[in-house]
Amino acid sequence: MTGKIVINEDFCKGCALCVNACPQKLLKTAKHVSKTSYHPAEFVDAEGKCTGCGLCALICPDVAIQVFRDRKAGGEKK
Amino acid sequence: MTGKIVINEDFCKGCALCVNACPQKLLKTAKHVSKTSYHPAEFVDAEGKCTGCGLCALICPDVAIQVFRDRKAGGEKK
Amino acid sequence: MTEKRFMAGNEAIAEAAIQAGCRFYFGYPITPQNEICEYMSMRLPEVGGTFLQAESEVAAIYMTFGAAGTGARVMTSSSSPGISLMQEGISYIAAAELPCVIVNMMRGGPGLGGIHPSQADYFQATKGGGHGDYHLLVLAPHTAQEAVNLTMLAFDLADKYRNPVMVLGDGNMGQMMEPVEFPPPAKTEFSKKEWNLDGARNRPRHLIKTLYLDPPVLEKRNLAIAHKLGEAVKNEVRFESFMVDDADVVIGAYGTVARIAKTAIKLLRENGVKAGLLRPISLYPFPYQQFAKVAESGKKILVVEMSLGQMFQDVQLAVCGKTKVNFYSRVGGVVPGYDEIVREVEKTAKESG
Amino acid sequence: MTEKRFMAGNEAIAEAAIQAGCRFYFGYPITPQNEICEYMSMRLPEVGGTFLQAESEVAAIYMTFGAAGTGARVMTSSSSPGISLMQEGISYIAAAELPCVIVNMMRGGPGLGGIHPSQADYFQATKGGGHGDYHLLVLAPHTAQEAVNLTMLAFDLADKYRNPVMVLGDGNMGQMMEPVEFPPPAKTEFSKKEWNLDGARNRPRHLIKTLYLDPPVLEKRNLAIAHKLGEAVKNEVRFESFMVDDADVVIGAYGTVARIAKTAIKLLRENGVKAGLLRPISLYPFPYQQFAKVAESGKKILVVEMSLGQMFQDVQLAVCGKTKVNFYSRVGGVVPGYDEIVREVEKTAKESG
Amino acid sequence: MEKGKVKGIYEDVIMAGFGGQGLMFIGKLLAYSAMKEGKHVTWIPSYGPEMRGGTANCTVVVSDEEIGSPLIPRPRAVIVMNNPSIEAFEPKLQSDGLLLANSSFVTRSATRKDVQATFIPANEIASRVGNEKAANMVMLGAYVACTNIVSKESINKGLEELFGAKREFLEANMLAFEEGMKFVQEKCLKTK
Amino acid sequence: MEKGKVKGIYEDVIMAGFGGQGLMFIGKLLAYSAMKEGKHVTWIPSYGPEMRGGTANCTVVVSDEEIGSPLIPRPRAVIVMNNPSIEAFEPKLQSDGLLLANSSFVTRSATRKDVQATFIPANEIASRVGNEKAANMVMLGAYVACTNIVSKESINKGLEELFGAKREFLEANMLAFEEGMKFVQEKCLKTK
Amino acid sequence: MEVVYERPKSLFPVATHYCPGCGHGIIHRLVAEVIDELEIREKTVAVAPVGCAVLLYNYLDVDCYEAAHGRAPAIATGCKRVHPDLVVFTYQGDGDFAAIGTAEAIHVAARGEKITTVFVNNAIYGMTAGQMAPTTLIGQKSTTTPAGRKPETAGFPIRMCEIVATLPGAAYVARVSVSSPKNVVQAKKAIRKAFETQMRGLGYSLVEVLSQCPTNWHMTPFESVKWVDEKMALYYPLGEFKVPKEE
Amino acid sequence: MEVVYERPKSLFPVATHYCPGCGHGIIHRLVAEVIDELEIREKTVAVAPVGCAVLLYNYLDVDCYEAAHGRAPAIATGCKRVHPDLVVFTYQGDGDFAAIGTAEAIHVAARGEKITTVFVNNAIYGMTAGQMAPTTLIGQKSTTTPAGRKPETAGFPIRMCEIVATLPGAAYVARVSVSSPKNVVQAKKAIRKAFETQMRGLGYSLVEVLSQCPTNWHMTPFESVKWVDEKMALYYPLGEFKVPKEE
Ligand SMILES: Cc1ncc(C[n+]2csc(CCOP(=O)(O)OP(=O)(O)O)c2C)c(N)n1
Ligand SMILES: Cc1ncc(C[n+]2csc(CCOP(=O)(O)OP(=O)(O)O)c2C)c(N)n1
Ligand code: SF4
Ligand code: SF4
Ligand code: SF4
Ligand code: SF4
Ligand code: SF4
Ligand code: SF4
Ligand SMILES: [Mg+2]
Ligand SMILES: [Mg+2]
Repeated sequence: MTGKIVINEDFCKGCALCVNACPQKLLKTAKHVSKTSYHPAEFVDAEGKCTGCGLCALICPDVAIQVFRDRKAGGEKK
Repeated sequence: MTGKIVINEDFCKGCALCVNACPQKLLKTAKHVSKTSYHPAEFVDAEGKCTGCGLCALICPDVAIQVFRDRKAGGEKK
Repeated sequence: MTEKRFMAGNEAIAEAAIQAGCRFYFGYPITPQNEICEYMSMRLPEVGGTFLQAESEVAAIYMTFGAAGTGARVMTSSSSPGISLMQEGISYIAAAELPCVIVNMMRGGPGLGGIHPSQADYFQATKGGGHGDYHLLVLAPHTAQEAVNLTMLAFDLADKYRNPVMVLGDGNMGQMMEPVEFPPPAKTEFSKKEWNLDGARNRPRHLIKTLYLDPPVLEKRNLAIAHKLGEAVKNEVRFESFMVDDADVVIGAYGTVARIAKTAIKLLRENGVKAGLLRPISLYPFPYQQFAKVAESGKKILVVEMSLGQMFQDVQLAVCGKTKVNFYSRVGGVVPGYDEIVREVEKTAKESG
Repeated sequence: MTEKRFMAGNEAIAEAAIQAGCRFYFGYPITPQNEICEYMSMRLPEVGGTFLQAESEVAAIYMTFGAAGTGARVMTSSSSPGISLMQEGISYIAAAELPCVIVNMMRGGPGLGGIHPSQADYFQATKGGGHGDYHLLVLAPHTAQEAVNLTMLAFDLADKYRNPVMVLGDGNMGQMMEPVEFPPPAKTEFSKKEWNLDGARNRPRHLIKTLYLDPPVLEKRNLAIAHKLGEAVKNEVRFESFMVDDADVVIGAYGTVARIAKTAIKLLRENGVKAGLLRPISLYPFPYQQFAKVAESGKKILVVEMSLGQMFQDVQLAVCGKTKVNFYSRVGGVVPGYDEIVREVEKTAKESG
Repeated sequence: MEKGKVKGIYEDVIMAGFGGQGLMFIGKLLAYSAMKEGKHVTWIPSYGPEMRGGTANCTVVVSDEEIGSPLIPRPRAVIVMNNPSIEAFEPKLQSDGLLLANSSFVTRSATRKDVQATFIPANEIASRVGNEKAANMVMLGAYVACTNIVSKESINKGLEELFGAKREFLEANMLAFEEGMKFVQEKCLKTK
Repeated sequence: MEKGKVKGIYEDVIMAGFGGQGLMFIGKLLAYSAMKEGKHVTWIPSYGPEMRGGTANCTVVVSDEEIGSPLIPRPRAVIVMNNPSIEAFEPKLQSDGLLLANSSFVTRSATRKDVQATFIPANEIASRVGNEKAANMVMLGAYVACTNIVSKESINKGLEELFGAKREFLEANMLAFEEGMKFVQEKCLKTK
Repeated sequence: MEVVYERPKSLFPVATHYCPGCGHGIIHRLVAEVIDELEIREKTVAVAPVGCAVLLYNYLDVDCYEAAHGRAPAIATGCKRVHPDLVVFTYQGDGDFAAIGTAEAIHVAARGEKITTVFVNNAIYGMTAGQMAPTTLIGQKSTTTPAGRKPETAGFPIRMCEIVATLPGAAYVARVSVSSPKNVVQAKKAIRKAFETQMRGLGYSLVEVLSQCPTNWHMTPFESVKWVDEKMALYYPLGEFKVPKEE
Repeated sequence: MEVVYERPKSLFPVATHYCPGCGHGIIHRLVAEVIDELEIREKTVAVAPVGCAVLLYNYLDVDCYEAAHGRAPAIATGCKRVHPDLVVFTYQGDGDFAAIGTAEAIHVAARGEKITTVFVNNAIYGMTAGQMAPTTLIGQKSTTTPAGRKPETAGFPIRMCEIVATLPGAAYVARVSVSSPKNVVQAKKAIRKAFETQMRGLGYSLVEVLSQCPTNWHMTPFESVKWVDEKMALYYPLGEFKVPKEE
């Protein structure tokens, strides 16, 4: 496992742009409705495929995604 | 003599642009003052050098110049 | 009579314009009157007319100027900030004596303000927000049906007086849906005027201008316009007198507030308070005499307005100290409820005259 | 006292602004106030200030908005059509509560009108030609020296009330040369305000806005501004009472007309007619009480104005039927002569009260 | 207006909920249908800039007389389809007023004792008859059943005229409407 | 203002002519010089858009009291330097008023009998003393000689201050001014 | 002898209010000649600007509007939309077209409005007596750039043809001058093409004319035409920027 | 693990009012990141538009003006002239910048005003719910072009970068989009360059951002980003139109 993300449900509006952006297909739209009454994005990475590439965060219009990466595995913080 | 011009002193403001434009140097600024209190342009063509080329009329901002030309000598009315 | 249609005020005004023969509309979107634009963009092509979304309200009012100069029936519409941008153009149109109709669906101001109903552009509309001595004729409907009728009237008055006419509503008026009927379609061909521009074919050329560098000449022009407006002041005062005759307290209100006042009056009368309503329909010319009459008869007056006291001044001018005039207002997009009006009328009724 | 300088009204206003610490000017040329622009373009660089010729009056008023938002002393100027174009911006500046000075050297209107003196923008200036409930403070000088003093005062009032202040003159006032003196230079550093924008260094960020989508919140803002203006109404009424005490007829006039009236009064008194002048210096707030007092004392009033009856309405509001108010006007750039005023006062004096 | 103070036919109602719940539509439908019955009607929305997720509402007045105020500070009835709406409008109801809440979204019960509250699982009911999106029609059915302000037939016709041809869609909506009527006819007393 | 009606020092004058004849300048110079003597002054131009060939005028008032009207419907004196100006302003002169006309341009004589008319060949005089362009100063000299409203010295100083250094230019102008004074001192009666 | 040049019929036989040598007079004449040649006097509508040419209608014998400063294109649009068969043109100065009226100028072109603009660029505000125009050259003195226009404070002169030519709605865009008989001939050709472009319904047409303002440039007329050639035409190159494809 | 991406400091930790998928949110974030990276939060002044982004100041923790519709460049000019050391930028929609504010947009560039504009082109009037913008594509439906935009009546879409790039006062002009992570990276680079251009005193800088408005385009967010790439970017080519010379 080299990366992971945390989605802030208070900000997420369920636009699913991250879902389409993740090269690893680790994101999907949740069944449940958030407090703000959207179906938020959900990070499901059972196999630890997340690279911490940050593409999901790059496209997220609501700055709802925090990205983590293993120091050794990834490059510099850019 | 192939051409001549008539200057309308009521319109002429003595700007002298025609004076500079005439290739035959047939125009000059008059000594006298017109009704509208300008020194108008004066057409002096003792030797009949005017070709009726119309350059003076072309540049005249006050449409003060009428141009005549001998039919045989000049081209078509353009 | 035609069938009743269920329409929002904005749509009703737009359709009324078309029924009145308006075939040209120039405007720029702004809440809460976008539906006028949108309706026109849909409807005008159907009747062979032209809808054009201008690049700004400034452009819109001058496109209106241009079309009006041909003698065509033309309208523009906006809401408060957009109407402010039109002030120069409105002054020009009035000066050039061109007929056109301008709709202002007022929203809360000043500045960007808000998008909810307001009546705080009354001074601008009636006294002249632009420069110089001119006046718009100003009509203020209080129901969708009246919006239809007054919009159609506006075109006729504009032609009659060669003066821009403003239909003054507010966000409420624009958004509210009600049944409306359209009177049988007016004629859509308008006789050529003696002044309109359409190419100087077989006639001396026409000229539409407002510059008169010689003060005495400009003075004459000013006085001619004033004279014409004087005629309108004589002929075009419109108002509704609602239960005024036996009233002890007469509410002065127009537009949205007036119809809320009507509910208040019903409630007040059930409570035994004799209230009535004097509702200016034309804000310019203003029904000064009617208010004066109310004042002379010793009734008390309560002006209720969605502004900090604009029509109030005209009522004071009319009343001229002959009776007490109270004032109640809500502003910034807050619409006074009939319960508030009931309370204020009761207060006024109790005050020693 | 400093030495007398011989200056045109326009130049005097420009220099007064600089003396008052104004270092930023944004404007667009228009007759008859071009000399303000031109003077500023020459003088401001000398004092380390900025002159910028805007692409339009609309841009000029918003550049003024921008500079005012920093807390700097800033001015713009124009004449009637240009001021109409500024109406949206003026409403915004008032709504944002930004201090600035706006000069209107009125010319004949409506439309392009003429370039000669007029007072037909009185309603626009005092009632609010823009949208929403706001008011400018309006000062109307009648000599070049007073133009200096009131321009300097305008900057102080703008800061005190965080409200735009208009100096309202006319073509005459701008073109006429007279001796003027400048009071000792005011301070040119102004303490940082709690609201100005200059980068959020070591403080929470500041925000200048006018949008309040929630009506109750906008209502509160409206009332706060109204309250502030109420203070100005209490404190800032300015007027000159000229030979009023023993007068039988009191002329109501401001600006250019008022000084002509002074000559008329001298002549009238030589003819045995006791005339006086009540001259509003602040047009907003208007000296209602002073006119009311004149009316109560039984004197007749004659309003003389270069408009078709604008300040006249305010005088009527003040007088409230307590005395007869006559009206005389010349418009379109025609300035009433003192001989005309003499004649009108004599007429008024003879009328049975 | 206050109950009892007005003679003749008169009803007013505020309908409130999330943007997408179709409250604007049932308000218009109610007003339109009543208009077709020859009544005076007004429909007025709350309006705002295009911002998602907010709570929207509209007010409908139906009367046999000319309508004064289209805005109702103290309504006779409210239809609420989410929690913010019940918070906002329950307190405004007149005494003895009608509170119709969609219990599929409204998770609390009424706090006032002086109103006639009915909780209707409108989404469940609508799902049951085939289209969850028709929950609004369930609520309208309930309202019409309680007030009788307009006939079922008028609503039916109104639906057709406003919607045009989509037959199956209309049916689902009418079904939902009828289920709403039934629900209250079983549960609550008619107010008129 | 009407002669005789005002106590103390008071004069007003309208100066009119073609755009380039320097009338605006002598008006300013007069007012400026009087100001330097401690008097109240106003100078007001007719103004218009930049159009050539028109007739321009200005009005100067000098007084020892605060000045009311800077505009004078019936002036005590007029200086006219072309035909349109005499047409325009002769009729406005007060009875007994001063009409100073530049006869180099004004080709008709006075029509009114109740005014004090003096015709001055200002351009010829100015040419004679070296600068035809100083014809305006000749007229000013004539006016000052007739009214005594300001001293020659003040005009001299005023010229210097308004013009700056150009010595020879100043001299020509002062010379013209003096010639103008002389001309009237010989020809006309002083009015004061 | 035969008359080979005389006053065009569409020009009233009156003297203008322009200063001696002013370019406006030449440009008026060219417009009138084109109107005469195209025989459209009875279907032409002119929109006069606010600027020295505000009195255009005193000279041109066609139906005329007097616009507000900068708004001629909007007025022309209103007129043309009512009467698509008319030939509508605006006549505008640089303050009018390139300062206060920038938005209207750009958008009339963006819309491809079938009107023509004769844009008289004299690098100065003539009517208000010599303030900086948006087209005033760097270093040029004006009453509001008394030390010469400095780009740091007053910005750079604006080239309208180059801007308008980027817009698909513009069909014909050209810059000419009236500084010499040769240039006058070119100018007339361009104005004629512009009108023809409109009459063929191809879109918006613009002719920018570099024009002398001897008065506010403080030059003799002859100096001023030289200045047009030697200074203005350097920054504002003459030529056609966009021409309609021939059918 | 280490945080490699988190909310920029200059962005208040609050949810926005934008619709799901709206490009404004991304662009706000990029501006905030650039402000953080350049460490200019305490000397930045933002001028918010009238449009969906009117509430920009609810999200960006810097000194802010709320402008009138279209007038942000004038306000920014007024501010920058008082405080040349500040970093002043306007954030404007297509209605704001390319319709009502055209004159201010052109002239702020012509003056070479040292400010930056982030111009959000979503080909629609978002805030007023979907009317035609000056940048609406031919054929695109909007509430005021219900049958799709027709150039004969509604004119052609306007390309602001191309226009502004013709002006000497403009130092940096680029068009980017936020339709994909890759484009977002480009967009941020451009915004950063634009701010740097201003800070280096080189002149006016403009970044046009093609941005999705799923709501008024009546698309899902994913459809909308595809539409940006497939339709908008054809008419509005991405790229740098003008870059300052390197010292
Ligand atoms: C709204 C408005 N602002 C300003 C003016 C004043 N004004 C009249 S003409 C003009 C500019 C003239 O310059 P230009 O357009 O270049 O025409 P030119 O006189 O040079 O031919 C200005 C600023 C006005 N009449 N209206
Ligand atoms: C003077 C004025 N005219 C019109 C409006 C109404 N209005 C608000 S935002 C807007 C356009 C918004 O479109 P855009 O600038 O493209 O921004 P977006 O919402 O698409 O981001 C309009 C027309 C206004 N507030 N003020
Ligand atoms: S960081 Fe990259 S791999 Fe991980 S969830 Fe986001 S897009 Fe997918
Ligand atoms: S992109 Fe952001 S807002 Fe959209 S679904 Fe993903 S986390 Fe939520
Ligand atoms: S027609 Fe030609 S030759 Fe004759 S005067 Fe004119 S310019 Fe000279
Ligand atoms: S060009 Fe015309 S106006 Fe000028 S001097 Fe010659 S004839 Fe006279
Ligand atoms: S000021 Fe300039 S543009 Fe105007 S008429 Fe005179 S020369 Fe021509
Ligand atoms: S309407 Fe469009 S631009 Fe506005 S917030 Fe929604 S998606 Fe964004
Ligand atoms: Mg010019
Ligand atoms: Mg947009």
